[in-house]
Amino acid sequence: MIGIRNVSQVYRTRAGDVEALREVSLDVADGEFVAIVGRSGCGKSSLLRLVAGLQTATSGEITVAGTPIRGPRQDIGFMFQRPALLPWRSVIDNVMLPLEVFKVDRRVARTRAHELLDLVGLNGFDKRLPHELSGGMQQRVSLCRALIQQPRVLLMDEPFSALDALTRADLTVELQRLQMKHASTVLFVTHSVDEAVLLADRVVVLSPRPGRLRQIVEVDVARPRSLGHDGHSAALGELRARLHDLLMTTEEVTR
Amino acid sequence: MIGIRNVSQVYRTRAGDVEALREVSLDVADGEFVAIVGRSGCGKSSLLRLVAGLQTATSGEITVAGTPIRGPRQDIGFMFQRPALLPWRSVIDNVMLPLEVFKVDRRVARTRAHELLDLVGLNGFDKRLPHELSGGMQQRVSLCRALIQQPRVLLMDEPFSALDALTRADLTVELQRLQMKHASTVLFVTHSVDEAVLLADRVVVLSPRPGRLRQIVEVDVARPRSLGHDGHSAALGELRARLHDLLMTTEEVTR
Amino acid sequence: MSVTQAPPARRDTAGRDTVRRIGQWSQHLPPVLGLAAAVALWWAVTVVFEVESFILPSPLQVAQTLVEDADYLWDNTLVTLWETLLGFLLAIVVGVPLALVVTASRMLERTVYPLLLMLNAVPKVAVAPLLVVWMGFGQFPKVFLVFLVCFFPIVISTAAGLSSTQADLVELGRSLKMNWWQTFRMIRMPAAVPQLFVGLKLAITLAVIGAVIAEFVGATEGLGYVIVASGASADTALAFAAMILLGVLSVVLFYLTAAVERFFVPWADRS
Amino acid sequence: MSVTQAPPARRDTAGRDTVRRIGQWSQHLPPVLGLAAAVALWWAVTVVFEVESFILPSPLQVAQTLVEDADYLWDNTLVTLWETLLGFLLAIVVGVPLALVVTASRMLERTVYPLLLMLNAVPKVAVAPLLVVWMGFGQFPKVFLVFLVCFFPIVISTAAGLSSTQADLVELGRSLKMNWWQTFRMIRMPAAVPQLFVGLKLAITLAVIGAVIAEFVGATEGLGYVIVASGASADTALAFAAMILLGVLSVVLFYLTAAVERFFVPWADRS
Amino acid sequence: GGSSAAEDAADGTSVTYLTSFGTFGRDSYVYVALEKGYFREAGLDVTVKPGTGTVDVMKLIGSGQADYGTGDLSGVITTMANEPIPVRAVAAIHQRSMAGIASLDKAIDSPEKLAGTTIADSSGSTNMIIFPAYATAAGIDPATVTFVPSSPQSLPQLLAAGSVDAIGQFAAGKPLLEKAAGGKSVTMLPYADKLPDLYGNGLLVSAAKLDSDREEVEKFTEALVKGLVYAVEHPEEAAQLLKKHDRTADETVAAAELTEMRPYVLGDGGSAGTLDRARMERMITLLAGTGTLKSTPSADDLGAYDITTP
Ligand SMILES: Nc1ncnc2c1ncn2[C@@H]1O[C@H](COP(=O)(O)OP(=O)(O)OP(=O)(O)O)[C@@H](O)[C@H]1O
Ligand SMILES: Nc1ncnc2c1ncn2[C@@H]1O[C@H](COP(=O)(O)OP(=O)(O)OP(=O)(O)O)[C@@H](O)[C@H]1O
Ligand SMILES: [Mg+2]
Ligand SMILES: [Mg+2]
Repeated sequence: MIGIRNVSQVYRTRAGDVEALREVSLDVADGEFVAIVGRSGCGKSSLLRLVAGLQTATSGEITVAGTPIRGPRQDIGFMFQRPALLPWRSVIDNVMLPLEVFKVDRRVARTRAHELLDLVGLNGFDKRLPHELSGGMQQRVSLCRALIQQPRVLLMDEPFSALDALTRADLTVELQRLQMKHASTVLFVTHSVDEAVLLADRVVVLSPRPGRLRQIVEVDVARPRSLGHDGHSAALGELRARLHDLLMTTEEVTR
Repeated sequence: MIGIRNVSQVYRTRAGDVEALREVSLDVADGEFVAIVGRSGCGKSSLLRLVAGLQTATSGEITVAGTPIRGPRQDIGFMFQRPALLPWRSVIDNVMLPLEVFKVDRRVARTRAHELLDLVGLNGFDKRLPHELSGGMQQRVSLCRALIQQPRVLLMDEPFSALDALTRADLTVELQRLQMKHASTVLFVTHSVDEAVLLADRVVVLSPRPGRLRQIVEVDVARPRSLGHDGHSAALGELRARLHDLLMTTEEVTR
Repeated sequence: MSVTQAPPARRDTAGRDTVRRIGQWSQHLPPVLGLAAAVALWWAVTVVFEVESFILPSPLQVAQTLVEDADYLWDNTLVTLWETLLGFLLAIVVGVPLALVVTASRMLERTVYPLLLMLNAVPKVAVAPLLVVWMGFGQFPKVFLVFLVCFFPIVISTAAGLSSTQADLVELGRSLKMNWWQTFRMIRMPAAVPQLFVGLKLAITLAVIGAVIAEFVGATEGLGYVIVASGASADTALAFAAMILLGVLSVVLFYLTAAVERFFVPWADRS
Repeated sequence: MSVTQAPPARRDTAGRDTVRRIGQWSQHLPPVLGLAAAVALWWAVTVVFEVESFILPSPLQVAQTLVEDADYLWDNTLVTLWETLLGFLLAIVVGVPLALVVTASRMLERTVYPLLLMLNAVPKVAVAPLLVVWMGFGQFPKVFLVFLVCFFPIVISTAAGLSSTQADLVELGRSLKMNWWQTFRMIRMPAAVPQLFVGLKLAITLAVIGAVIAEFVGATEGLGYVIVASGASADTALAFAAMILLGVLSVVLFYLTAAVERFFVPWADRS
Repeated sequence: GGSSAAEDAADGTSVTYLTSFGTFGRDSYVYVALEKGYFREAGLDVTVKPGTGTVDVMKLIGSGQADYGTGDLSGVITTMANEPIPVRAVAAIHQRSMAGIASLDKAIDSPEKLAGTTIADSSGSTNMIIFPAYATAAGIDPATVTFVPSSPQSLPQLLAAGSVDAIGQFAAGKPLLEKAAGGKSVTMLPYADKLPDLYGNGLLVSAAKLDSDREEVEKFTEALVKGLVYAVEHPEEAAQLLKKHDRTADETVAAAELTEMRPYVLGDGGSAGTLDRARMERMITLLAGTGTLKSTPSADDLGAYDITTP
């Protein structure tokens, strides 16, 4: 579904160049859920932005569903690292924005938006403006906006970073359910190893800047998974420890 | 050091009232490190803003160092939930801002800023503008800005939420070291139970909105603590599990 | 601190809240006081320096004229008001789309801006007679001059607003592959509205002036006509009375525009 | 896609980048083409409608005048330029602090704004003769009129900029207990600079007009004087030449202001 | 402005003079007096500034920004009736008013043809003010004519473009009008035909100056009138002298204007400059008769009649 081939990204700024990504290659199958972990500043967001067609790689090529990416596409949904809500729109109108763009019937859109808001625990807040919400609530609105699109490819940049453990656990379950239902392909950036092993089919570990592919860890555990009970299962525990070690050691381990 | 007495906060908006905090009381001793955990939207940020004097409680009283809070004070440092960097200032100038306000000698300020930037792994990025940084890097700059003040009271709102495990572990250690060195009193909002038990003397658990004091958990483990080896110590493990259960169950448990 | 009260809004309104609470009546005190002070100063100047009335008539003389010629002045004020509003609306209708065109591409900006600037640089007083030659003595050349005077601030402000949309929001639009019109309607325009209103507030004050300048030439009514007509016979008090009405008109229209702004963009007051 | 290249800036510059890459020379093509088109249209109008030259001289006649009277026109342009710049600087020096005062408290705003508006509403053409009566025939009344014409846009824009600072940043200032001056210097002012420049760009175009209007009365040099004087000999071509120079002056000053803006606020182009 | 205190042997007393309107040929005599050295001989150092109409000139002199100037005497009377300004007339530049109605191609060559026409004129101009008196004298109903105020600069265009039937003009403006109208012939209907008592422009001086330094006023008046007479006698030379000061001036038009002006300046018996009290009184009565004056000023408040003795 997603093909990333020898992608490098160099940012030129007044204060000098920054090499964000170096020769990254990755193939993601249709309906696969891939988590990306790596140190802060290693180029995870850059990689997602490249796949979304928001910027062009310095070198290398990216294809989605067989066609090279030349710009944004409507079958790719992107949840940004920052909420990016429109300050003049109420919560519900923010969530409905993509469907408005795609010209979906307003009633259908409203029903779906309400369902999603209920899902993330924001019922009752639909008429509020973004600045009246807490940080975590804003992030959840942004999540709803990404989910309402039901895109073939969903790119998520640290979607749960501002959420508490319980909300996070709930949403992890819901996200798995939705992904299985719509069979979307997901690229998911996270700093939480727990989240990665719970959600992903494969976890991609990037090395510190410049981001290179360090290792890909397969998560061969049956779904749906949850932190609750089987969260402490041996298989998951082992994977968690392995990823943890990978992230906590700085030396290079190439696959 | 900090006295919070029967504090309630109600926000009035066009779409109706929101009760964010209800009758919260808490005493924090001088040099104590208190972590606050609770569900998203339960009023953690509101509580910090009240202590910082950025807004006035609907009812109740807050004192810091014996005097009631009437507005912001320079001996209270606040690290916001969002980075809030000045877009026209370079990284180093953003970090030096508080010392510029306090009229500290520029050379001293610069040296301290460089030390802190090294500490958080941002050496080499001092001349860049905020928009040229990744989300986690921006958060670290904001952290440096809060730390450079060396205030008596440090209020931190999810300071590590955008950071990877390794950076987070490093900073946890550094923050402990700095807090012990300067003997500052810290109120620390976090969603990570690990962080809470590693850093705090006491962990305050707030109930879901309206935020009420649900339980205070004492962390009686010798410092410095770290996730590395003793991180899996029995005492910490037990506390973690207890906090986890507290957060994952919704029913009320009053202390 | 025992009653339930609204928290300060997230915006810095600390000093303002205090004022608000004192009560509605006190809202109107400062402008009234300011006005009174200005009039007092004016009076003092005419008395202390014994300024002759052909240079600066005293407030009393002007007030007298305002009362005596009330009907006449009121009729002429309405004429000017009407021209101002028509021209202003025309400027909005033309200026906002033009701003859009200008921000759509750098190329267009480079082509259109210099021409607009040249056009704008021609002193409107010099244009007024030409407009009469081309369009006759009716209302139309007046409305057109108002339009000429105030479309430029609208274009500049709106263009500035449209091209300074927050980067996140523009990117959101791009990621949804919004077409140009959707980006404009859902993101750029709402984001530019506060800036648009800065332009509108400036434009409305210019519009009043434009109407008056237009009435200097080829008019038989309107405040501008009153000013020239009275100037020709050195009726300085009448001229001043007309100018004061002009000022009042300007103030009223400015605050009306500000009120419309508050109605349309309540959110702009916060984030 | 094999060479290292800069990524697009975070701002939406998609369409603009393309243009930039084509090369430096093509930057100047659109305005030149636009100008050529305008001149061609003008020519066509004079030829097709057989417009008599006292109503609209042909571009050729005007070009001839521009060449023949180059020295004379240049000297007068310099006079106007000088008055414009002085008045403009005066307006900045007075307007920016005034904007500060106005935004410092709602009370002050309520007191000062209506007065400013009244002052601004007086048509400047009507003021010009009065200024000569009060201040004589020198350069000062001209500079003062320029000041009067352009301080208001500066105040309004700067005030708008100062009072729309992003909420986070204002709060940062409050949490550091910055005093009023620090908040202004470190937060409000830098944040308002882009808006200030919107005001300055508008003001500079008005300033040129103000200088010309001032030169209509009691002047013996300057482009405004040339325009009036050419009326005495029905030399419409000369009047048009002066107006074209006026336009060029306006365009040049506008783009200079824009260049200063880019120099001072490179960051405004991004976030 | 200058003052008699600033006495300087080498340069003379500095004074400021305002033309009636701009630097037209009809105002060029001041440059003649300047260039021919008449002012220097009188011990005066004169700075010339272009004026912007009678009322502005009066205000500038009244406020002390200028010492001398020229303005239309009908305008002076009307203005003084509304608003006393400390200004006095000391000489008449035009012995008969040059005001009149201009039309293209003999369209209006007699007063009868005025009925039902639309006339553009600069607002508050003499032509518009005196029209009722003229109409009465010519035996037509003033109410049948519509006046549209316009700016002075646009009048030729309005006429040439056919926007109006006629425009208010001074007789001296005919050459300029013909040039502006692309060579079409222009017909003037001068008010002086029916209203022989009306003066045209007069030399104005501040009342204070007249009181404090009468001698200087006499010298200035004499020098200016000398220049005036020389200018209408030698129009081409005068036009060249004007050109020296205003390079935009059109010498042909300026010379033609002076030629047109000649009979109005010299009057019947070579009495250039003289201002007669009795005529002034008749003028006041005439204007008061139109019913447009707020009060009736006395001739003594308007001028000094012994500066220019015939
Ligand atoms: N300015 C405001 N206006 C109206 N309501 C507000 C405002 N700020 C916060 N709230 C409301 O108050 C409640 C608590 O918000 P707060 O930001 O304190 O939560 P929080 O515990 O920090 O949450 P999070 O973990 O998501 O950051 C929320 O329900 C929010 O909607
Ligand atoms: N617009 C830009 N201009 C210049 N440099 C940039 C830009 N965007 C990102 N960078 C640089 O590229 C590197 C990677 O940034 P990126 O945002 O992809 O990191 P990340 O992996 O998402 O980090 P985080 O976990 O902190 O969000 C960083 O060093 C950053 O400084
Ligand atoms: Mg990132
Ligand atoms: Mg919060």
